[in-house]
Amino acid sequence: MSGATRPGLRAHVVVRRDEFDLDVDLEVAAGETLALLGPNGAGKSTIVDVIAGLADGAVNRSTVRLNDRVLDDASTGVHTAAESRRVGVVFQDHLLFEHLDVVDNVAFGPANRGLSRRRARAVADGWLAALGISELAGRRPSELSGGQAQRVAIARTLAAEPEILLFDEPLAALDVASRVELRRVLRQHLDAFAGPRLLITHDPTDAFVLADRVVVLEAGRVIQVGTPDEIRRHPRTAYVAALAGTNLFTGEADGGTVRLDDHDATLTVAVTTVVGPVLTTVSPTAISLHAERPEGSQRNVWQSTIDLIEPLGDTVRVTLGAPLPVSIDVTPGAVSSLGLAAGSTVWAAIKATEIHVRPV
Amino acid sequence: MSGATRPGLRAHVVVRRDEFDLDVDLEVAAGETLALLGPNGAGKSTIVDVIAGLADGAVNRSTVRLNDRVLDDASTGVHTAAESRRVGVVFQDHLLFEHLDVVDNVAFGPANRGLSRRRARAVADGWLAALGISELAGRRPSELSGGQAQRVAIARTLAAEPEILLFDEPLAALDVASRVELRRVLRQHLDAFAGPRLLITHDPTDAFVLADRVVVLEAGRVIQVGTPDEIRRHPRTAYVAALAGTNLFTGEADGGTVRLDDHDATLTVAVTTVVGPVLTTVSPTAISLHAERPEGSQRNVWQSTIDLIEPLGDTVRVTLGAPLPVSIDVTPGAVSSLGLAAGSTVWAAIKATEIHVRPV
Amino acid sequence: MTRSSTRPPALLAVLGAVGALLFVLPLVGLLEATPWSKLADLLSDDVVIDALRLSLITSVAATALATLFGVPLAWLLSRTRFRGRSMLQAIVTLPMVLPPVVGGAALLFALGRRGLVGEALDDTTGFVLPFSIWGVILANTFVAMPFLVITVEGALSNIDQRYEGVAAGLGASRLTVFRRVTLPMIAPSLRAGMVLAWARAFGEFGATVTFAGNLQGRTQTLPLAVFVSLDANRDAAIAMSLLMVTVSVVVLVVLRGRWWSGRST
Amino acid sequence: MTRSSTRPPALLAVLGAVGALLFVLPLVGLLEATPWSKLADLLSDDVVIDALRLSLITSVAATALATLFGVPLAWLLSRTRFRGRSMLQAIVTLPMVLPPVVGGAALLFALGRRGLVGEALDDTTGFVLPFSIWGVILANTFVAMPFLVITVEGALSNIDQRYEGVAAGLGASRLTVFRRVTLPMIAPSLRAGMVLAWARAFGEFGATVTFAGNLQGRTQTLPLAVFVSLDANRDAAIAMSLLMVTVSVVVLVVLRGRWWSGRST
Amino acid sequence: VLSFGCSSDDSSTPATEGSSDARVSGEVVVFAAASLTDVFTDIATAFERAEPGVDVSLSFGGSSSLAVSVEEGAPADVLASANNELMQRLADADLLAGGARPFATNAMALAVPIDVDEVTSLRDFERGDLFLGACAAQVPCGQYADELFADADVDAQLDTRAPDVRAVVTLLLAGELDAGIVYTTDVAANADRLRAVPLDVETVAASYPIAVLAESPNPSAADRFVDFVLGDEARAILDEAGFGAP
Ligand SMILES: Nc1ncnc2c1ncn2[C@@H]1O[C@H](COP(=O)(O)OP(=O)(O)OP(=O)(O)O)[C@@H](O)[C@H]1O
Ligand SMILES: Nc1ncnc2c1ncn2[C@@H]1O[C@H](COP(=O)(O)OP(=O)(O)OP(=O)(O)O)[C@@H](O)[C@H]1O
Ligand code: MOO
Ligand SMILES: [Mg+2]
Ligand SMILES: [Mg+2]
Repeated sequence: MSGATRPGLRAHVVVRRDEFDLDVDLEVAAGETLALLGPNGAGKSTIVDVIAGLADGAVNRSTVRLNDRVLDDASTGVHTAAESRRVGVVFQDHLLFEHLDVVDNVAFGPANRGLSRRRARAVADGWLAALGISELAGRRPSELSGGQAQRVAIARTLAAEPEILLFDEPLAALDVASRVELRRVLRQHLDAFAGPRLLITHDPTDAFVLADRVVVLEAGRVIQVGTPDEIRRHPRTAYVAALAGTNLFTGEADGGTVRLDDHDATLTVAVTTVVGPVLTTVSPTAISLHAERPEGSQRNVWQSTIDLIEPLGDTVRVTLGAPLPVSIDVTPGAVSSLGLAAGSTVWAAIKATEIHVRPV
Repeated sequence: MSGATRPGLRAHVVVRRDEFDLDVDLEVAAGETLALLGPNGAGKSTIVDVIAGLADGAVNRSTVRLNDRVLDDASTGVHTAAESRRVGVVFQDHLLFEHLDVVDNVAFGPANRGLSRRRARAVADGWLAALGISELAGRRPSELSGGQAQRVAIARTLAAEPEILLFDEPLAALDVASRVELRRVLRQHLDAFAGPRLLITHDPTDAFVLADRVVVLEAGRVIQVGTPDEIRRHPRTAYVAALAGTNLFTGEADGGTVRLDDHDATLTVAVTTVVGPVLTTVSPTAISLHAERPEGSQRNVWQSTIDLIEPLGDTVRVTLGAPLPVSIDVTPGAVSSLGLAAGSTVWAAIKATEIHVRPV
Repeated sequence: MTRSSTRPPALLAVLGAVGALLFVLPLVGLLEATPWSKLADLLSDDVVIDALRLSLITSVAATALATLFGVPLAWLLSRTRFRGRSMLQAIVTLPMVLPPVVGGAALLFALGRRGLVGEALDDTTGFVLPFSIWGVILANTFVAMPFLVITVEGALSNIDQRYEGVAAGLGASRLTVFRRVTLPMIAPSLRAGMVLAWARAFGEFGATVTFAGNLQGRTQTLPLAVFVSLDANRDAAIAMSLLMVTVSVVVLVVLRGRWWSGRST
Repeated sequence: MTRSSTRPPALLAVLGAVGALLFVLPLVGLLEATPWSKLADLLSDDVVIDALRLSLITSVAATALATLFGVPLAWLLSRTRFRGRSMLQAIVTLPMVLPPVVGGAALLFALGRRGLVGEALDDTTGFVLPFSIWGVILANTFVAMPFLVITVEGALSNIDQRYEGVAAGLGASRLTVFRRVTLPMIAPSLRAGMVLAWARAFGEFGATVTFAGNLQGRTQTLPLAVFVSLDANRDAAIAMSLLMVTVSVVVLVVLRGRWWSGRST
Repeated sequence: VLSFGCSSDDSSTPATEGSSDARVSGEVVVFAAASLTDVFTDIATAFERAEPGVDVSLSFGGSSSLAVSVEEGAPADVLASANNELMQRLADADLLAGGARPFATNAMALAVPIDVDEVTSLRDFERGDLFLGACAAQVPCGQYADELFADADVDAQLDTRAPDVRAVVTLLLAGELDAGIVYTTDVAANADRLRAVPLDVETVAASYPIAVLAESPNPSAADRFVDFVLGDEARAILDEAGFGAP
């Protein structure tokens, strides 16, 4: 696709296991952060193993290039050992060395570059300070809380000065306050880091805040690629829609109406020029709720029961049940004035102009 | 506090380790879900160990009553063995038995109740179905993704039919779509479960959706207790405010102004009757951003630089730097029309009436 | 994670190869000294057949006994606290340290017909341990059990005990935890310990000859037959030694294929 | 997680206690047979002092050699794939299976003055292994090394190999991974293996007497001294056996206090 | 020259008395010194031919192992030892029925591997450049060796003093020792690889005692077996293996 000399990661990851088949093309330019999103079991961690050179050779048929080096080539059988790859990984489950204290865990990478013990520890101290965990320096990994361990793992990887950074859910174990803080720290380091960056996460905020580009994976295949904004605006599957906080349905458009595929519902839409299979998206803020059948301009009005009420900071997300499971964001005030509760009956309405329709 | 016969959990958890001192009173009624929130290292997992009977006896000085049984009594030295406590725990790191497949992991608890192997497996199959993971029945834990493993762990605990449920970050490893789904499943089981429920989480959504009451822990001490709504509305520390998505500052009120403690700023407020130390909260939607110094009724106006821009679904959260680090929610439209970007300079404004002041 | 294509570091390869030579060279020496032409004759002797049968039976029985009593003992040593525990841990190595003949004598002092316990046993039940196949099995168990106990105890100290806590939380009694969680978790080490114990029992000589005698067909195991032949018929001794090595290698290679295929990361 | 206040299950306690008896009873028997009044005299003999010194030196040296060569060998066996690997794994148990006297003879075939390698060694360097302290150390290493190799190999197969992957990702060469990650992770098993090896070397008799001979002050270790005394001076033999047991128990209890205090969870 | 005669000369049971009539039957368990393995196997076969009702079970071991076994109540009928002192210890403990009787002697030999011609006399045991071995002073074959050296006035520079003669033989066969003091029977049994260097001093002779055990389960058959060992047919077998008459 691109010139062979363009620095960055170019990987064709192919892993065939009995019940799981992974085939993904990835390209991450130097200085770019690519977020890899996908549901549990999509194959994200497997991709990390392949790039890091830790995948089981028996099922791995991948080709990986990093900058000007061929790390793996399935056709020629080339395989670079993990220690020569300069691939830095922060794993989901930390994998800190239990027999070393925190500072020695972080000094492990620097020491491998030939630094003396003292110098390597000094470097490690610097990274601990950068991540705000200097006071943990003398602890053993078993004496750390989940989040503390995660930070140490990040420091350890950064200290090894890799050519590419892979993060496998680096923020998963962090509390909400630390998360905001650490996301900022991470961003600084990502920005300061000249090589390609690959970030695996479940949290769309992480992806949207930290990534230049997002790749969405499902069941071993790429299902959507784009900037965070494109992904959010034009989700292509229910999973991506859920990620983006949008309601998405597939259906058949027929000049002004869309008959939805999986639900017993037909929506009236503003677009009359599209015919055939479409993706239909509705923002959670574009749906209104009413105690009585609403009068007015809304073309789509139906009655439903409330499945779930989730307070989300300053808004409350209401999820309706059949016939059309949609998520709706309302104000806490609306919840009390309408007397909304799980199981209660409400009327919902969408203006035709608020329904986005895209042919597929 | 309450009658000795009232069913539920009453625990006075006391653990003294070298660098960590935990002293917490917890009460969870039968049928109540208590969420335990707190930053990393607050002692949440330690509390789980104590209630489950797995804490190191050398540092544990706790007293725990469950329904009509005294599980531990530090004064009399009573200690009930873990297997007789009927305390069900889902741990942060799953701890699935690697030598058993998924269905046998889940059947482990039923088998301990004396069921035959066949019956225990049938019960386990039921739980796998209830959690939507029937297709994983034959897998080994090492063949599961992080989220899959987490679900199996939940099924295993529920299948053991405990008298109390403890969840230590049960949803931490789940993707966003599964999380919504599983939160619902969890809620069903929590609601169906007659005993007390204790939920440890970092995610305020989990707490606010699932819990009847919230206890916030910091550094081994309870710092706030209340319904999710009370906590959200009246956060008492910066950590709780961050949880609730609110800006919180402490300061000295002086009849119409509040001089903030940790920041070089004084706010004009509408309340003139309060004098002395106060908690000041401002909703992120109550702060407006402007390219030029705004004219108008706002009494608090200042210039700042943007530290961070985080798109959150349909809103964008902007965090400002000095002099007053606040989070502000704006529309994506505002971001582009004002040309907001990290590092750019903006004017911020708050109406005096939007600032809530509570004496402490 | 397998990294199949990389070479082992030179230092490890060299040291390891020297280590391997220490085992391979004596074997080659043994093979060189073997009277190949007479081998079939020497090994088809009744004495050899009897001894081989007895060796197989007693070494397997000793391994079973060592497992039956040794695993619980290892568990007690690693999971409970009692006075004299570290003393007992040290005493477990007794049969390794004691010269086998002295070990056999000590067994006689304790369990012989005139021994501390053996006398009572004889008086009450008429059962006499020494100089019978039971004596061989007991002597073999005595020398083999330390290997099992120490291997298993080490494994018990190494596993993540939180899994045992989880199992207890799921209502498992300590015995159930032991059976269904602890044992499976230490399975690879248990197998290793059993192999060590079996090999030691199979090769046991000194304690057996003293405690159980050396009667063909009754208590004469292969190592005793080798010992007897050393004086009079050296070729037969070497042939039988080779037989022992072969049996042991075959058993271990087969076990490894069957049993150990399951062990993984 | 410690659950200190609960009782062990009865079944385990009973089986474990029976297991413990198998070690304790012979020790009691030995103590009963000990000539306490003459003990001081018997043990202050030059022969005993010499033998004890030699035993300590050679058993420690053998443990060191077994570790130096055995750990890399165990690593090769568990972390690399090569032809004949499972054969070599089985051959490692050779010294356990072979009656020690035959083991000593096999060593002679290989490394004796007229042996496969020993002859060349003698011709080129004039260095002769048998009849010297080096011969004792070699014989001890030969019988002791399997314990170390097998224990360490088992531990290597048990640890989570992803940690080695992480270390490699941090730029550590395979040797560094081995030194700084693998070795520390298997430390408890390595210690157990070293203890087993030491105990076996300390008690070794058969291979030594055949390969290295038996000369007071030069090659006579405690087990040889015991054996020599068995005929003529049984009291001395028992006294020395008791000395061996005492030394071993003291060494192991002290080691456990120092070394093994670090092992946890 | 004194030989370690067993404290024999017991009055009882002349060898030939009443052997022909009374049929004996059952099993006779014979504990015998390892150095007797070949001859006792042959003698037992011959005895079973002569006494078809009797089944001889042989258990060979080092003399000290055997003595301990007997002291601890081994259910044996007969003990044939290579060591008079051990036999005496058992007699003192009243473990023998009627005392021990010598049935064979064994002379000491200076054995060398057949390809070694450097050793021509006991004198060569003073050379430091040869590898030389004998038994330990605490066991009979070592005591005899020491007497031999004393008689020849040789200050032997030994490289090993083995706890039993077997170790010396093994080392000779492996070519590790250039010369060693062993029993004549050891040289005879390994005539293809060892030869005896003629000695210019009279060699000491070891004496082998045999006895019925006090707790013999089958004393009549045991007596019969001991008589047989002392008889002519057994003598011929012992002669052939190099054992001298008592
Ligand atoms: N060692 C293994 N053997 C067989 N299957 C495996 C193994 N490891 C993972 N899998 C399977 O491969 C698929 C991909 O797993 P992977 O860990 O890459 O998912 P993931 O996207 O990282 O999920 P998560 O978000 O839950 O961590 C899953 O279906 C999983 O069950
Ligand atoms: N075994 C231990 N020895 C010493 N200190 C420990 C040990 N385990 C945990 N700690 C310390 O105890 C404190 C509480 O830890 P705990 O695991 O209970 O925190 P937590 O609230 O669960 O945090 P997280 O949200 O990160 O899981 C922390 O400071 C931690 O470092
Ligand atoms: O025949 Mo012996 O008693 O082994 O020297
Ligand atoms: Mg993953
Ligand atoms: Mg925790």
